[in-house]
Parts: sequence; structure tokens; C-alpha cells
Amino acid sequence: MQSLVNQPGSAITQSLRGMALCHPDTIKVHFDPDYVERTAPCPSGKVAVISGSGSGHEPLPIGYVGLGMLDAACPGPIFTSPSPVQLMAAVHSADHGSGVLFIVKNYAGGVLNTELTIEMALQEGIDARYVLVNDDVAIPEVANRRGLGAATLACKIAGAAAESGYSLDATVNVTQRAVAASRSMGVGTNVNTLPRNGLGVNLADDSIELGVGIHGEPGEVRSVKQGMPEIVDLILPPILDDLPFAPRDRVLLLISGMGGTPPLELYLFSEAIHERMAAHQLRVERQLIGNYLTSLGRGGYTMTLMKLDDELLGLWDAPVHTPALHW
Amino acid sequence: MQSLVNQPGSAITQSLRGMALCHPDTIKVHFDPDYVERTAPCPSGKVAVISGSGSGHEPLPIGYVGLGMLDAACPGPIFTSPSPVQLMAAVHSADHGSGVLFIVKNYAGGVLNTELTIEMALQEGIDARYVLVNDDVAIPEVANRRGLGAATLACKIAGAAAESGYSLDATVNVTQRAVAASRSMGVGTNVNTLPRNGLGVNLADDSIELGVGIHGEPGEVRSVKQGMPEIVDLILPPILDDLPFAPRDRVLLLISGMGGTPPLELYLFSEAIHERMAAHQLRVERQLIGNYLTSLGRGGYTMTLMKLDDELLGLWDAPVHTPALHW
Amino acid sequence: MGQEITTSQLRKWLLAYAARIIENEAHLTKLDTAIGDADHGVNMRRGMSKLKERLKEEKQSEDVSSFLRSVAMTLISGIGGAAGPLYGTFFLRAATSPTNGSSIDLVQLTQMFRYGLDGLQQRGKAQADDKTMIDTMQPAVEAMEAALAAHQSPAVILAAARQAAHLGMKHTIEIEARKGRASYLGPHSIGHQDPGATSAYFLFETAAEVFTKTGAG
Amino acid sequence: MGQEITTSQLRKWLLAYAARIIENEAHLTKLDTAIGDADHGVNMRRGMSKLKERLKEEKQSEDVSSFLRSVAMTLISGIGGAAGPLYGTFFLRAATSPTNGSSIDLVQLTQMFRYGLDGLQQRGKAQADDKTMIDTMQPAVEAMEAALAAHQSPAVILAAARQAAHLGMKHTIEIEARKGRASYLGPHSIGHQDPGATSAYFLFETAAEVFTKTGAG
Ligand SMILES: Nc1ncnc2c1ncn2[C@@H]1O[C@H](COP(=O)(O)OP(=O)(O)O)[C@@H](O)[C@H]1O
Ligand SMILES: Nc1ncnc2c1ncn2[C@@H]1O[C@H](COP(=O)(O)OP(=O)(O)O)[C@@H](O)[C@H]1O
Ligand SMILES: [Mg+2]
Ligand SMILES: [Mg+2]
Ligand SMILES: [Mg+2]
Ligand SMILES: [Mg+2]
Repeated sequence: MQSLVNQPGSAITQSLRGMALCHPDTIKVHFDPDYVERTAPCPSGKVAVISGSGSGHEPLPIGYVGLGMLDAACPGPIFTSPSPVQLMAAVHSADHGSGVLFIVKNYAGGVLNTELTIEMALQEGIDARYVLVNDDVAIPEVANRRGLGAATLACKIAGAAAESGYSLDATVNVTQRAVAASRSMGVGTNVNTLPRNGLGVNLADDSIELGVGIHGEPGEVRSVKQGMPEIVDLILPPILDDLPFAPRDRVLLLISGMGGTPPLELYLFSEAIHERMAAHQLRVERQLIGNYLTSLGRGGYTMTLMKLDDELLGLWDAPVHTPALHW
Repeated sequence: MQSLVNQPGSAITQSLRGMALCHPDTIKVHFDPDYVERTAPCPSGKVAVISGSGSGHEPLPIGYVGLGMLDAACPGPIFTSPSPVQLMAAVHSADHGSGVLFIVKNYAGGVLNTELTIEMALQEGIDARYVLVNDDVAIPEVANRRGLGAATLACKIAGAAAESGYSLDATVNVTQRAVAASRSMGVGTNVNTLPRNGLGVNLADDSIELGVGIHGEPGEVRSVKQGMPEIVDLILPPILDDLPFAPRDRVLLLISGMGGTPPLELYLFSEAIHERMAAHQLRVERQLIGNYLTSLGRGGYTMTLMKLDDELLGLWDAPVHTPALHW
Repeated sequence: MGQEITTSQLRKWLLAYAARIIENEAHLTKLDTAIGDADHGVNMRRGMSKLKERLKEEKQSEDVSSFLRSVAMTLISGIGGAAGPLYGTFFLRAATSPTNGSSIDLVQLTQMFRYGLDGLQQRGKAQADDKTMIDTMQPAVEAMEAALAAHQSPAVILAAARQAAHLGMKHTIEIEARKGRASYLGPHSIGHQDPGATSAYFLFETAAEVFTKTGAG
Repeated sequence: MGQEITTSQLRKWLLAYAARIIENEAHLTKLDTAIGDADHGVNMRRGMSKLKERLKEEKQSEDVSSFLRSVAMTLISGIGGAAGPLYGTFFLRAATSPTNGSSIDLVQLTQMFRYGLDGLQQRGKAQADDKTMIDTMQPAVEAMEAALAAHQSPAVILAAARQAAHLGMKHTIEIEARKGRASYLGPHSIGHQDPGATSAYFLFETAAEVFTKTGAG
């Protein structure tokens, strides 16, 4: 039933309306230009935190709108970043004079649209900045690294900081620290494909795609004979060595399915990760397992580690009330 | 990467361990026989609520173990109900002398294993009963109706009743009322298949399988030209007419993906449902949208409506602290 | 009727049964793929592997009842699904039939099957023609009882059981399922042989092979 | 250099451009499927549909700058992805180039392209040979400037731009991507023509067609 999601335009609009109808106490949706804002009132002087993203990665970004996280979010077409017109509408809704922070995954479209929006906002006298999320160690050149699970973490950290009264500078700084302390990698498990086009080749039953992107960007096809532990041994060293993470580091572990991964398999993946965390003497202080950054209905998962300190831990634990995160 | 989930035995064990490692504050897992128990202490005199299920439907049942829901749960092999040996181990762990209630989806294996277990428990002097969950209106004969989303609701209602001190009789009664007030139906969207065997035929891009089961039991293949509203119009009348639900009824709406459904599509489905709820003047007092009853990684969704009264609403709202439900 | 079947011969029977099921795992799963959830072979093989483990320990002069009870518990924990409690109840109840301690004669063997069948039927509440293992077992047990009443030889009694079981199993092809997962298919279940009726047939087939060879004469 | 291009002729050019892109939607998406995320055609078609809507309203004696600015805003809101802000910035910046009010001459047209290119390059920070639309635009603008300096006729200037754009577009087949999604492919991006370089080529192709026909002479 690929066609359900493929109706250009209207599927996004209806899905957006669906999300708002499912969470009427938390979010409010606007159309044309499309954006979503929180219903919870803002403390005065609060910095606005906004994120835009192509659709198909739900709950990101709309599911992160609400108290303690995003003030507003904009969904683009499938896998295509939203326009400055949408982003400016979100700015006008969320800005209360203390400035705006955009959380942007490092893809050309997201960065370019945000930079253009920031120029427009500055012309209107609104102080606007962005933090670039680039946690994907599958890309060797740091400048080209894509944004993965750290986008979820950055939205939470920035939102908690803003909610608790951090200034724009301070919110930018702590969010940049959160991203700088995070590393991720993705694994595709079923179809080596661009979901939109139904193209692509089925992976063999014993094969994965290592370092896959969340828009069908291909990874490296590897045959895996030993099951999950072998997969985790392929992604963990690049993650751990890059920061690097060291024994006794306190970490936050985020495991996200890509939308087509059975929960059974996600917990299988988690088990192998936890075993290695213990072997590396990493202290998993907090964890989140579920669908937090998806790629339409493809099979696969991403793993993200963030090195924690007391400030980041406090901001992570701060109350949040959104469709996707709630505590 | 079908093979990851298909390793008989060890995949279940490892996934179970994974779930426990992800929720160490909430659940504790035992092996051989396999069962999971809550870590939260039980109020004295509390009735024990237990559910067993074949694996592949996660979070059901293990994700519902914890304060305010299940005291223990047993996972069987993929799509195969757990054995009386497992269920008795759960009984021994959870029974504190006030009796045991099993929540059983209406499939031959589940019912037969539970009945055998109850005979064993009675021989040991333990008062044990079961409530049969049979909410699937896709099956015309009421006696054969399968258990779908009402299993999640029954676990919550029974758990809240037991936690708040209901007797075994009273817990059985209110849980039976909850099931009797619930109706469901499933829709398959991608592969008309038994996931385990990789058999089956891909559905055409504009086709769905109406009334599909959660173990690959086939539904009726239908071509759908108008998208989601048309799908909802196929499943809603059988659900509404069966109870029947009437205008101004207060209802709880549960929408669950089957494990391979993108969140975007699930919200699209929700939107069409909400529109019809309004048209039928049904008052959606509570709702849950996500993966609550899955069928490995297949594409599709189930919709469940429960007619609410004050008692059921109160039990639904009662605190719960499990891997999958938390408030 | 002087033939005595010892616990050790019952063990041989069940070892032969386990081997036959394991040989036929793919076949049973294929049958369950057509009208069920594609696991009957997997379930039975899992149970049979445990049963073979259990049967390795040959205890000296074990009595028939406790032997059958331990077989039952092994199958209950090992098979799973619908078939586990059904076969388990069959042997649990068979274990309560009359014996001579560590052996049974052919009258008692027939009673053992009757007790097992009745227990299984109470457990599953299926009738003849519901397209289940009952359709194999009920005619087989009735054929044994009739042959016994007609004072037939052990070999003839066992052959009659096997033949009736075979006919019953084949009969499931023609009928519509009213119990178990196949019942969801309604009339679409017609034309397919029931997997449980098939695994049940092997009970009588191997009984005829093992008890005729070892016991007759 | 007496030829004047009016706002109405710019409108004709962009209508021709929109039509050319819409004809080539599948082709552009196919190119983006090989080395991107399979949406460049979809993105450009979405933008061009909006642009056609916008161009329907023909305002009397609209001045070139505000016309180009409104084209920019339409593309910014309509295209999305990476291409949206890039083409948007191109026209936003082009709108700041010198004009004669409601017309421009060929010098000013060349300046308009130069302003647009510089703006796009500042926005995207791509260099020549990064395998992007820059590889089409930069040689095309340089060819216009050279032909202008050599006092060529309008037709020759526009033909030079089109030819250089075409060569630049084809050159992207041979090089490795260093910007945009195709950069994730590293050396695997070689052998594929860049989708953005292709959509950018049509700007110069339709300019040559429209301005040579309507304006020259
Ligand atoms: N109520 C019943 N009474 C007797 N036999 C039954 C009953 N329900 C199911 N069966 C038998 O069980 C078989 C299926 O067993 P199996 O596939 O192992 O379990 P499941 O149906 O749980 O997957 C059916 O082929 C049928 O013969
Ligand atoms: N930094 C950049 N500078 C110039 N052009 C770029 C840059 N990044 C990408 N592009 C162009 O954008 C094109 C892709 O556009 P499109 O597919 O619409 O957007 P997206 O990459 O967001 O899906 C590429 O083919 C390339 O020509
Ligand atoms: Mg894109
Ligand atoms: Mg089964
Ligand atoms: Mg079966
Ligand atoms: Mg693209």
C-alpha cells in the first residue's frame, strides 16, 4: 500500500492533522505554510527552539513539539527540508523577543533553507542562530557528516535549556556541547532502496547495510553470519573511537528503529549493545529505545551515544511533555 | 536480515534479555522457563495478573509488566503460546495468596495452555481464572473471534483493578466488561504473508488485506482507490455496528501499528479515523497511537474502540509504570 | 491376549514416533502453512527433541503410569502452541489408565488410547469432522476397540488402528475446519490436510510398527 | 547593445523554463535517483507549478527587480530541498543587479546572471568541480562575460552561454561529488550527471531560445 504514503502533498497534510488530532493537548497544527506549535504557554523571556525536517522521519520533528522541547516544528515534503516560508511562520509563532535557535540536521537542504531563513529573521530584527547536528560517523569527512539520533537529543537538551531560562547564547552553547558529545551510526536490514520510488534491491537474508542514511543513502553491504553481536561489533568501534568514549564514561544510549523494524528485533539489537557497553565499562545512565528517527518504513536501526556530564544529565531529566517524549 | 529474528529460541531469549536491560527498573527476566516479573513490590492481598503470548507481538505481553498492569508475563516462541511450565513459573512468582487472573487472547494454543495451567494451579490450591479476549469483528462467529487490541486494554484494566485492591472476582468481572465493551479490526498493507517463512505475495500498491490476523492469518484483499478514508470506511461499520456504539458514547481509541508501519502512515490512518469519529458523534475521551500489538515487521494496523464508563475510565487513568505504558 | 508391552517397548514406540515426526518436520509445517500459521512442524520437532532427551534416561523397571506422565510433561513444556497441551493432555490422561505396573496388555493399550483420546477431546472440545487431530484419533481408537471385541490378533488390532487413522487423516482434506487457526479460513480450509491430524497419524503408524515387531508372537 | 529585455520577456523566459523542467521531471528525478535521494524532478516540478501560477498575473510595467524578487520568493517556498534556497538565492541576488526599471540590456542581463551566480555560490559554498549546479552556471556566466567583452552580438552571447552551460553540465559526469547528498557516495558518484547541473542548464538553454527570438534584431 505504498500509494497511501506516496500521494504527494496531501499525505503529509493529513498525517500532520492526524498527529494533531492524536495529541490535541500538546500541539496545534497550522497549514499553508505548514508548521506545528506547542499549546503550553511559554515562560516570558524564553528562547524559542525550532526544528524543521523533511517528512518520513516521524516522530522527528513534530513529535518533539511541546513543553521542555520544541516550541515549533516544520515538516517538509517526504525527505525534503521545509522552506524558509514555513520556517519564518514558525519563527513568528515562537519568537517572544529572546531569540530563536534552529536545530538542523546536516543535509544541504536543511542547512541552506535555515541559513536563508536566518537572514530573513535578522532583517526583521529577530536574533536567530542554528546548531548543526552531524553525529553520523559513517561519513569520514567531519564536514559532511549527517545528522542522526543526536537530532532528538539536541532538541531535548536545547528545549530543556530554553525552558529553564538559558539565554540564546547559553542555549546554543550547551546544545553544541550535546552534539559534540554524540556519535551515531545506522544499519539497514531489509531493502537497499529509496523507499519513495520502490527501487532498490532486497538485501540477502544474512546481509546488512552498514552506515546507511535515513533517506535511502546507501551503506556498505556486509554479510553477517553471527547475528546481532557481529553487527554491533561493526558499528561500535567507529562510534567509540571517534569521540573517543573511554571506560567509566557516563553515557546516554538512544536506539531507534527506522520505522519498519519489529520491536523484537530492536530489543535483540539492544541486548547485543548492552553486552558491549558492559565490556567497554561504559555506564549507561539513561536510555531510550523505540522509533525516534525513522526512514519511512524501512528495516534498520540507528544507535547513538552521548557522553553525559551533570549539566547534560540535568537537562535530559528535565520535564518534557510532547507526543513522543513525556516525563 | 530475516535471519536475525529467525534463529529459533536464542533470538527470543536475547530479545527478552534486551528488553530487561532496557528497563532494569521495571522488569526482571527469568530463563528456563522464560518469564518476566515486575520489580515494583506488590501491595499485600493483591490479585496477580498474568499474560502469556507467542513472541512477535511486542510490546505485548512483556512490555506491559510493571506497576498497575501485569505482575508477570511469559513469551512463547514466535507466534506460539508459552507452555504451562512457563505459566506455572509465573504463577509461583506472582501469586501472593489472593488468586491469579490470566489475560488470554482467543487462539486455540493460548486457551488450551492456560486451561491446563489453571488445572495445575488449582491442584496446588491456587485460585486461578482467565478472561478471554475476543474483540476481532473480522471473524463472524463470536466463539472464534481472535484477540487483538483489547488484549492491551484488558491488561491495563485488570492491572489497575488488582493494584487498587479489587478481589479476584471483581477483577475478573471488570476485565470481562472491558473486553465485552471492545471491538477491533486489522488491516494489512504490504505483504500477504507468514513472516516466518518469507512466503506470501506482495499486495498490489493500491491494495489492502481487510480483517487480517496478527499471525499472518489472511484477510480479504481489497483494492483501495481513495486512500485512507476508504480503508476506514471498510473497518469502521463492522466495529461500530457490532457492539453497537451509539452517538455520544464515550470511547477509548487504540491504534496500533503491526511493526512495519511507518509512523507517518499510522497518523494518516488516525486522521481518517478521527474524522469519522466526529461524524459518528463518538467522544474520543482517551487514545493511544503507536506499536502496541505487532506482528513481527509486517505493514498494517489494528484499530480498537472500547466504550467507556466511569469505572473503566478511572482504571484506565490509574498510574501505570511499564516499559510500554507509563503515566 | 497374553502379549505384554513393557515400559521399555513404550519407550521404543515413542522414540520411533519422535524420529518419524522429525523426518516429517518440513511436511507438517507445509501443511500448517496452507491453513494455519506455519509452525506445526517446528512445534512438534521442538517437542520431539526434548522427548528424545528425556527418553535417553532408561530407568530400570519404570512403571508405565509414571513413564507416561513424564512423557506428558515433556511434551507440554516442549511443543507449545495448540498441539502442546493437546498431546500433553493425551499422555497425562493415558497415564491414569489401568496397567500391570511396568507393563500393559493389548486391552490396556487400547484403554490407554481411549483415555488419552477422551482427555484430549475434553481439553480441545473438538468433535469429529472439525478437522483436527480428533479426526485421526477417534476412528483409530474405535477400530482398536472393535477389533479387540472381535478377538483379533495383536497384529490385526494394530493394523486396523493404523488404517483407520490413515483414513481419518485423509478425510480431513475434504472437510471445513471448525476448530483451531484453520477455522478462520472457513470454506477455504477445504482441500488441505490438517497438520495435527497428520502428526497424530504417526502415533498409530509407529505403534503398529513397533508393537507388532517387538511384541507379537 | 541597444537590445532591451522587458519584464514581460523575462516572464516568457521563465515560463519556457518552467515548461522545460516539467517536461524533464522524470529525467531529473532519475539522475537524482542514481546519486541523491530521487526527488530533484519532484522538487523542481513543485516549484515550477507555483512559478507558473505566479507568472499568470501579468502586472502592467512591473519593474525587473521586484519581478525577480517575487520569482525568488516563489521558488524558495515552492522547490524545497537544497535546490530551493539555491535557486531562490540566485534570483534574490539577481534582483539586486542594475536595471533600467522595467527593462535590462544585455550588459545588465549578464550582470544579473553574475549577481545570481555569486549569491548562489555564497549560499552553497560550492566550488567549481564539486559536481553541483555551479559547474553549469560558472562557465556559462564566464562565457557571457567574455563574449560581451569581445563585442559579440546578443545571439552569439546567448549561444556561448548555452554551449558553456552544456559542457559544464556534461563535465559533472566525470567528477566526484564534494557537496550535497551525492558526496556521501564519494568516488561512486563518478559516471553520473548531476541533477542540479542539469536543471540549471535549462536556464541558459531557454534564455538563448527566448531572448534570441524575441529580443535580437
Ligand atoms: N480444539 C482442538 N482440538 C483438537 N485439535 C486441535 C484443536 N485446535 C487445534 N488443534 C490441532 O492443532 C493443530 C495445530 O497445531 P500447531 O500448529 O502446533 O498449533 P497452533 O495452531 O497454536 O500454531 C491443528 O492442525 C489441529 O489438528
Ligand atoms: N552546496 C551546494 N551548492 C550548489 N549546489 C548544490 C549544493 N548542494 C546541492 N546542490 C545541488 O542541488 C542538487 C540536488 O537538489 P535536490 O535533489 O532538489 O535537493 P536535495 O539534495 O535536498 O534532495 C544537486 O544535484 C546539486 O546540483
Ligand atoms: Mg531531498
Ligand atoms: Mg502457532
Ligand atoms: Mg500452527
Ligand atoms: Mg534530491
